[in-house]
Amino acid sequence: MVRSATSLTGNGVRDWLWQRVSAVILALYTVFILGFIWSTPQLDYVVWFQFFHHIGVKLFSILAAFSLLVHAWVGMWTILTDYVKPACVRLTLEMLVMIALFVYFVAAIVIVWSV
Amino acid sequence: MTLATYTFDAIIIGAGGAGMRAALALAESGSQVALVSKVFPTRSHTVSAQGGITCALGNVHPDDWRWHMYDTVKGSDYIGDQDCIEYMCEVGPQVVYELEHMGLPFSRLDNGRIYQRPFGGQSKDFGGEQAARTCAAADRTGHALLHTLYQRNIAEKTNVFSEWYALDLVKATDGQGFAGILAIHIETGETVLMRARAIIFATGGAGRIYQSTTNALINTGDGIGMAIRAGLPIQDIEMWQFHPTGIAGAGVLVTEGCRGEGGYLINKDGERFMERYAPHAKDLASRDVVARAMSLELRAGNGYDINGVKCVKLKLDHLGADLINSRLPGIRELSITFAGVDPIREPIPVVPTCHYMMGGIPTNRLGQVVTVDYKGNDQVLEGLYAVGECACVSVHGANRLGGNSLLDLVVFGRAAGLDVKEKLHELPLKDVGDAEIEAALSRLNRWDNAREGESVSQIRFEMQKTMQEDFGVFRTGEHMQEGLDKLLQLQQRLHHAAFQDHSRVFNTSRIEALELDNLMATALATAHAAIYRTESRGAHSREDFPKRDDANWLTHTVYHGESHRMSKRAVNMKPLHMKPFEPKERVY
Amino acid sequence: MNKPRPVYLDLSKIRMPVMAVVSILHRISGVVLFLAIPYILYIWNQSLATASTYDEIHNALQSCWTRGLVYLILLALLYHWVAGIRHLLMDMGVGEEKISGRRGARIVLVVVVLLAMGLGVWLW
Amino acid sequence: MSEAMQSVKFKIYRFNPEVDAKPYMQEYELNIPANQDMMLLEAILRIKAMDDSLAFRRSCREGVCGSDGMNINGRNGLACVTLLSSLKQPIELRPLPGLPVIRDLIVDMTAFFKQYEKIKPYLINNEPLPTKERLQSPAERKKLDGLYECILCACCSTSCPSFWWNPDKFVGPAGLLQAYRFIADSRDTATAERLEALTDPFSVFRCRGVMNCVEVCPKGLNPTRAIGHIRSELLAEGN
Repeated sequence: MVRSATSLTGNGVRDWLWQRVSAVILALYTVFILGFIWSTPQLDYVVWFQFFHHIGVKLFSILAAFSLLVHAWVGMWTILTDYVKPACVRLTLEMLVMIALFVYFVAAIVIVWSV
Repeated sequence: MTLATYTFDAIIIGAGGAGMRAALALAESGSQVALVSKVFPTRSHTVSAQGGITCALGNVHPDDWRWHMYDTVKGSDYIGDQDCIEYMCEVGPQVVYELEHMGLPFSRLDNGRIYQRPFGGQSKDFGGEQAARTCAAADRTGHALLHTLYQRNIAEKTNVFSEWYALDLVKATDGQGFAGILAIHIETGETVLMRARAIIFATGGAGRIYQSTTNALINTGDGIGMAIRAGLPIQDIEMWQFHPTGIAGAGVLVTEGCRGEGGYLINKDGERFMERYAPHAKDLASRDVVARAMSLELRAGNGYDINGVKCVKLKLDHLGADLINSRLPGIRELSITFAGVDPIREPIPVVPTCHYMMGGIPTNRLGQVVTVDYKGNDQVLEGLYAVGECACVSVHGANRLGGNSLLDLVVFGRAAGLDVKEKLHELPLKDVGDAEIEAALSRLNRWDNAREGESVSQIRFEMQKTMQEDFGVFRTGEHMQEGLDKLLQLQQRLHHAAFQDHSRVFNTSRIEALELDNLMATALATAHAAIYRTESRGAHSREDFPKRDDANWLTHTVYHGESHRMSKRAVNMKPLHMKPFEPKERVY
Repeated sequence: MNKPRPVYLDLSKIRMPVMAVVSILHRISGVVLFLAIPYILYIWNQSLATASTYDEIHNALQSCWTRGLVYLILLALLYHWVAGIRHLLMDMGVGEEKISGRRGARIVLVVVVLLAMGLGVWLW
Repeated sequence: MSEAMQSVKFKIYRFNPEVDAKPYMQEYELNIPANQDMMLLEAILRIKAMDDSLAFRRSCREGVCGSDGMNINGRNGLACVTLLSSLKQPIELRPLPGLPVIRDLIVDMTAFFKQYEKIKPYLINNEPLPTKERLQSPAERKKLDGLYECILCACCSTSCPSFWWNPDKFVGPAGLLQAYRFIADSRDTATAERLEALTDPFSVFRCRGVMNCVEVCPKGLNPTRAIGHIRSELLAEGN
């Protein structure tokens, strides 16, 4: 058993599950958005705005933003623990990533809410 | 001379099946054991054993350990010690169940019991129908056994000195027995003194004295060499088993289990020639019988010629892909790799190949080393043991039956471990002085100081060639004498040989030089003993003495290294619980 | 003799099987996407804020540089997506053998190349 | 008698800590009969006969003991089962990647074996011992095929990027194959403890499915699949 304080849940199975579930959500969201763009012949501001104005899309977007937070954290944490060995440097980077992801998440909510 | 010194209850030299089984018996009792091995334990040659481990479990048909005993005595051509064979066959089932309990992944029968297959020389009811008595884990039994034993030793936290090379025994200052060993830590090149109350030799075989052998490159007879230098006798060392089925050219072993599963040998006319030589047992006759028959076929020009190598073929293609893949997957792999032949489709080219050393350091039933005085009386050396291939218990006599070597390893490895455990408190930790250490170091110093000289590999090559040509399946006095003369010259040259690289860290050349001393000692012992025994028995087949001669040679031969003197030692014909098996003509 | 032992790990000399290539690209594309998040958020925000900011973004996309950058981000997204699907399939036990593993990895590469070409056609 | 000869070119990683400040590649040329093929190990043994300072491990020479794992033309494998003719020249030989080099082609495998020992590679069964063997059906025994055959050569773990970066935390493919060998054994009663010990984010989950282990295993075993099985059992256990 290897202890780890900084992983998402501190448990490999749960981290793994979160990463998979968030991946599926993001994969679907990507298809959803790209599919909309690709299938809309006359895309302009009004169509775009109304698309995101829909409450379902809003909720889906927030869900995706949350998934991104989780997915990116697990991924970046893995990468940092792989390549950055000095603990203080790694912890600093981990903190920066965590702050950035949190800021991005808040920003995404603000964007979605303001539509 | 101050050497770093370690002290233990017991030292075991060699971490193959026998050494690790002994270590386990001791480690379980909480003793301080040092398991000294020149390779990481799972690299030991036991790993290459394929077919299985023989004992009368009776899983396939009703069976009796006495039948197994009968077969083994007969297989030994009657110079196996019957008390020891009796012990081995009787405790065999218990020891195999222990292995199963440890986790050895045996193949299984439909009722969930351990799978058993027929092997050569096995009979029901004292020479009746073919028996199926060899317990197998597919065709990787040795691998499964060795790894299981190593795993148990991890669980018991045995002190493993992995990649430490045992140099020599160190005599006790009072001249009574041995105080310990000198060992080289290969990784650093440093030499240390290891002291202990008991020392167990489990150093394995020496098949590398021959040019063509199924043996690993590490099988250099280190125990035999050490024993000879320590003044200990070597028994029945003329008895070298040639396994019928080594892959032609490569020397890689193909298990007898192939024939147990229904495979058979064919000559270039496609004839199943073993029917002529052993009408009853056919391809499952004893190994010496099959190897001789093959050699005669090759001599008669009935062999195949594959790139200049004369061979016969082992036919398995009629067995079907399913059986081969489930029971003989490792053989298929080896055959494709080393012969370029898939046995599902084509027969495998094979030749008799040096395989097993029946002789070795004489011991009693407990694994204790026995010396023989001038009157031929046994003397037990307290605190010194030998188990496995380096020992001559003797359960194999003049010819070992397939599946009996793995049994020998675990039965006597365990016996020695248990005996040491029992006697540990009465065995003294002996004193050792500078003179004894210096004596044991002299050989190493000679090598370390030699800067100019012939190369080790050249002398080794010539020794192997000599053994191959003059001490093979068929032997004659004249050729053997020539061979001995060549060996004696080679030994002289060896005294002046040198290696070029004198660095310390993981210097494998240095180790190879020390190994060659042991190979040469074993080869010389073999030559003297083979010339001495003027009869044909088991694996020792003399064209100038083609008959077995029970009047003169129903006996062990004993080689005394200091003078190359040969003597005889009586075969034990007194099993503890039953009437002895009297010598009969040996037919299969 | 306590000098540190060398470790041989020259990645330019160690041959990487196609599975390893697909895997490392998955990681690289992930990092690219992580780094691109602020930019994506920026575009997203601008495109939704007002009609004029939408037009700004739309016009910016006409420039070769911006379009190239967006193409790169979308490429990373496509790659991460396709290789990610392979991972999810492997989690279900598909493509875990030597042969099928190699095949799966090659399929990922081929699909991504095709998608990348399609994406290029669509963007230009 | 003049036999046609061919020369085979080698470049071999050399490092002797007593002499060399750092590792270097040494070139060798070996002459062998033109129509002859051999295993790579045989060729290296012949090179050693010319230059006895070259160090490497070897034992069984038939691919079952696992001694002579090395990096051959960039790929991990056993020298004793690699045909010379299958290799592009010059044949470049280097030690197994990612482990400290003791000398030449010999690496310090301590970290590798430590991970192996960590998974408790021995049968645990707390039930009373039967007088005979424990029963196991052929179907139950079959689950051990593809697992117990491992020879601990370390070709897999030392080709695994996750093991390169985390040799102290990630058990690695060889260790995990053995972990599953005991989880899958119907005779083992410690499955729950074994799984519990593997739930952390590193031991098993550092496997990224790169499959280099499967690519190089000289015994054709599949650690990736075994790791997948462990993960499934962990999920089923709800850890």
